[in-house]
Amino acid sequence: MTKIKLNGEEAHVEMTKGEFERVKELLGRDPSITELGAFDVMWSEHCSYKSSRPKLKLFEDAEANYDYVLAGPGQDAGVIDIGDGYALAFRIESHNHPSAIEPYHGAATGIGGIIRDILCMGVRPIALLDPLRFGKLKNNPHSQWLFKYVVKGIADYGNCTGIPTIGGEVEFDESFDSNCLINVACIGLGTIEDFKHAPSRAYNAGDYVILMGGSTGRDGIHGVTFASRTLTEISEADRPAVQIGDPFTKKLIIEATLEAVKTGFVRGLKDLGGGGLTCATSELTGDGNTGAKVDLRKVFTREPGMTSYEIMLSESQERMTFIVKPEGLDTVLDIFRKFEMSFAVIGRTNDSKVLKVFDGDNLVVNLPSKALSESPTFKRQERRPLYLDKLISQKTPDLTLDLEEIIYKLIASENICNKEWIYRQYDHEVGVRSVVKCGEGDSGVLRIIGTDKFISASVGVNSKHCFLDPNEGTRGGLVEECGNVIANGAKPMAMVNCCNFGNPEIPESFWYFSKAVEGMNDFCRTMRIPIVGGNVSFYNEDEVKKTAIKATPMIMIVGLIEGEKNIITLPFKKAGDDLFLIGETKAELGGSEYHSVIYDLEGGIPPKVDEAKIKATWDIMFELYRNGMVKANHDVNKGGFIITIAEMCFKNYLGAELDLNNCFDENIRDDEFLFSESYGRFIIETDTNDHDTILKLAKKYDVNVKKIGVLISNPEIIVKGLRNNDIKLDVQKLKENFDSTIPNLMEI
Amino acid sequence: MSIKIAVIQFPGANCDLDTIHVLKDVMHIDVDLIWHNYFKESKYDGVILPGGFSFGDYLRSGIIAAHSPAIDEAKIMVKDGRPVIGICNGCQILAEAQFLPGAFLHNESLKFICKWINLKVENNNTAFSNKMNTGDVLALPIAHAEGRYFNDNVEELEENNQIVFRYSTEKGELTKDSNPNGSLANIAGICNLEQNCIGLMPHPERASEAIITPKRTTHGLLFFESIIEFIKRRIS
Amino acid sequence: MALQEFIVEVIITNKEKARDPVGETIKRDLLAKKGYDMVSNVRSGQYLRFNLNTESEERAKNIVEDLLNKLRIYNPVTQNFRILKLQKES
Amino acid sequence: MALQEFIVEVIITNKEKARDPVGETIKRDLLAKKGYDMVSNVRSGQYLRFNLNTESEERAKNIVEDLLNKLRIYNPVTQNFRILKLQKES
Ligand SMILES: Nc1ncnc2c1ncn2[C@@H]1O[C@H](COP(=O)(O)OP(=O)(O)O)[C@@H](O)[C@H]1O
Ligand SMILES: [Mg+2]
Repeated sequence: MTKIKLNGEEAHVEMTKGEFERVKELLGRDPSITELGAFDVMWSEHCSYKSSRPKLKLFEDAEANYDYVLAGPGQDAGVIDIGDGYALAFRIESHNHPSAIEPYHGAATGIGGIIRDILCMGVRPIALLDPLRFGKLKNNPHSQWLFKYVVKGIADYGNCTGIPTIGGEVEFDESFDSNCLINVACIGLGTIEDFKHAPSRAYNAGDYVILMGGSTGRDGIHGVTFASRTLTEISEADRPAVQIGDPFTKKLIIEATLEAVKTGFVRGLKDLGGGGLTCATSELTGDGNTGAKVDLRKVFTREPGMTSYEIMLSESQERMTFIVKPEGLDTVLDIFRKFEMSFAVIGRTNDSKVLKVFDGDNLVVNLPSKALSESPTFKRQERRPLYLDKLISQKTPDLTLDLEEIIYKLIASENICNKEWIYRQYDHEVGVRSVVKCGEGDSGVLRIIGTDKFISASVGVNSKHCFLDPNEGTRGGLVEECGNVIANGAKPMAMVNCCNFGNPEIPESFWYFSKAVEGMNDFCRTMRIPIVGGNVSFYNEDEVKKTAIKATPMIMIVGLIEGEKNIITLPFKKAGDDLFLIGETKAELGGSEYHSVIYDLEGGIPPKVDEAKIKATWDIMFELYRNGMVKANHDVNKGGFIITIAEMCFKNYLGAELDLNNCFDENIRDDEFLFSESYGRFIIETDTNDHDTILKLAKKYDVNVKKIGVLISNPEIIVKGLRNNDIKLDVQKLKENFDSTIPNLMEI
Repeated sequence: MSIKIAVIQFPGANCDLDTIHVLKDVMHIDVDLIWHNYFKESKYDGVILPGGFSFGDYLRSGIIAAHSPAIDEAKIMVKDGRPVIGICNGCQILAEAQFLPGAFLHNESLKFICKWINLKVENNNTAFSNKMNTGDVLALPIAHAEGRYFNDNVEELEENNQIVFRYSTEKGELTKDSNPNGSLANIAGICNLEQNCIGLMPHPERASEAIITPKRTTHGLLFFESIIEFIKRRIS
Repeated sequence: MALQEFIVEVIITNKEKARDPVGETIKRDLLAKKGYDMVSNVRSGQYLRFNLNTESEERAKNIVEDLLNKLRIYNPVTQNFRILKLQKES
Repeated sequence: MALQEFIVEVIITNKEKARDPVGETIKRDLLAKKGYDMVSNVRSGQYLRFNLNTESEERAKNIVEDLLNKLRIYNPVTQNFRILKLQKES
């Protein structure tokens, strides 16, 4: 909070003194109270990206460098051209802080927000994904409470709006005890025409500005407070800090918006999120290089006596702004009437390049359209935390425990176990597009009806790895998410990210962000994957422990599969088939599940990423696919490849006999080989007839490919050729351990 | 003879387009999607109330939609013997409108459940099951939060042959484990006395194309084919 | 007669036969978390509050009863309702 | 002291300033369309009834208040609760 003097009175604002001076300089006068509120909100970290913007500049060239990218960073969502006249939009966003105090409504309105972002690209939202972070569940009623109601909030909102939640990810770790991470992603599909109809800009003078959807109330106003008097009679305590979502109204907004866009009369579209009407009107006109005149008395309010300040800054949910051609006004309004949606024509655009907002006869805002988006940026300090050296130097204890016991324990760990408890609550099939459904593959695969094309999407990152090394960990996250879509047969097309970090004013926290962004940028440039959007959430701190969360640069990858026959699934298919491990396994146990579950250890050097090797691995995978040689595929991550194999056995209740002789090099230990989380590996099932061809291709691409065993009909996993005794695991028991963890913790 | 079907779009319906897709693109049936306030029965041989969350399912699933003018129109169709079909939320609407006996309550687990189940055909005489055999077991998904069927008087339903479908095992056994939501007597679908109005909680429109079904089945088509067959028999 | 604003509060609960998983779950949770064994039963239900402008309290109640029945705000197959004593809101 | 059975009834609602889409929808899409214009507002909420064996009414109330808070049966961020006047069940 900063104290400033405005019109002789003392006011409290979030902005700094310097920023306030800048506002006055920009205007050449004192701002009005409504203007001050507008600047305060629009120049906040959340809206203006003032700490992160200098760093995120790295990503700016996606539109220029990739011909299929239609919209890149800076838009409400990234959009790519996937051929046949279709455009795909996607974005990911955080709703961490609201969810930490009210998990149900916080998560629900998070879904509501991300849907609006996609909708304002003019396309139909067709899928949701939800990567989540909580404290550990065991013996932690608070985590259980958050987890239960976050999932219910996502389910109730997503299900009601008829958008399937097709995937997600979750990790449980102490650093998220009081600051959970609720990231939500949405994918939209439409024609390229639809997308072109709805730029989030007001390019033309003389168009109507229409507010449509729910009514405007006092929710979500982060008020500028005056020391001597409150803004209205309504005290802070009476204002709910968290908003209540209304998925029913959202569903109608979706249908009404899409129908309106189809008319061709909509010339601009913008959702109302952070900053409310202030953000929507200033960005529409600012980005479009126009101006507008708006009358707040036209806005339909929920409560009597709302001030212009409150109307401009309200963050009431379920509202959209439309810019409509004059000749189409009646047509568009008729559509809103059909859906019984409230609406108001609140103003018109002009070419003044000034945003004028009236409260009846009073001019309450009079700003150059671009002023609010011209926030100052901060160059933040960054410093590598001193504790890291000590953490990284920790060694894996000597292996004295029984390997079978370890594996039974690992597969039941909260971070590895079955996540069915979550996705059973999500309608993941509505829309009749879901081809590879939750739990059936590494990614969610959707068909594009009317074509032989499929999209695949996966989201996640390993927070433990990122904590120990944000650069390697972020690149590892990219390998894993790309690996997930590749495992289902897709080619990675584009990436969006959601950066969840601590306080950027603390150099150690900012260092994490900085390294993660560099990692993303390096990897994506080398692998030719456009970064088409992102979101930054700072200030994720545990207020009790006074520490930041584990750095979590969430990665979402969208991929494309051409042709139904090229879809690959996870479950093993037939006894007698060969098993290959693709990619190199190194002694990389730093930050592994094995360390944390078995030794309660948080250290070691996390796995490293070698882009050249990853590239070669992907190349060989695609050649194997072209040859039709892969019958099942699952990428290797938490818990190592033995866990991967177990997961592949479950569905068809098969077993595997592994012989690891000659599969790993001399100086690597059994546990290092079995539980290593080296990036860029796959387990594939192939026909024995293809054995020689596969090894030949391995030579050609110079990729480490080892036949490690065969599938057997007996449901057990036998591992020979270790330095220790042979292992024999019961698939039934593995499955029981895998399945029971979350239900046991949540269903008391 | 041309057959025309209506799919009603209630505010908050979300399986409307999926149902249209199957009827139109897969089965090539003449079908209209109609906003609930505009629906007039006279043009149609049958009507489907699709799944979703009409009016957000606020208050109680289906209750607000049961007061829609579309329901008055549908009533005329029920009376003169045309097929009136409710799927999932549509089924809840038909129960709330008292076209069907009983009520649908919150699942026993209190959670929304999305999963594939087995459905046993109990009565293959209805407008929604005549292409099946009694005793057939079909694979269909459910996706609902309020699907627990309840009624004071099951015996009467049984006597009148109003139980059309039940949740079962793959082999057709009516066990507790195969009942996903705690429905009375494993009931998943019921009909009126005349057997032209049927409500079903699972989603046949999600089980009509091999590419999106786990075992490459297309059992969902049997339901829609039954509607057409019923209409043909009625007209001829 | 001049109109006045009345508040009518209604509680809708499931009939015993229809079960009440919400109540059952809360009870199970209470017992599981121990210390609350004195709670022998929990029932849940739905609460609705109507503000009406009418001539009298009696009339307000009648209207609410009427709309509960006519609009099936409660489902007589599975539910009961009860109107709370009018309490002047503070 | 001998234990007695008490019934404590609780109503949990969203805070007045928070939205209540259920109540709004009942009013807009049901009551208003069916001619009940005298109804100016509808709010929805949850009802819970606890049966407890305790020494006194006061104690019963305290236990319920305690468990509502401790077990997070209501969320103080968005909701209020209110305990109804004890009514001897018939
Ligand atoms: N929060 C979630 N929401 C929805 N689905 C989830 C969530 N977490 C995990 N899943 C699903 O569970 C399955 C297994 O997830 P995960 O264990 O993260 O996959 P992987 O084997 O690639 O590591 C996937 O289908 C995933 O989409
Ligand atoms: Mg994977």
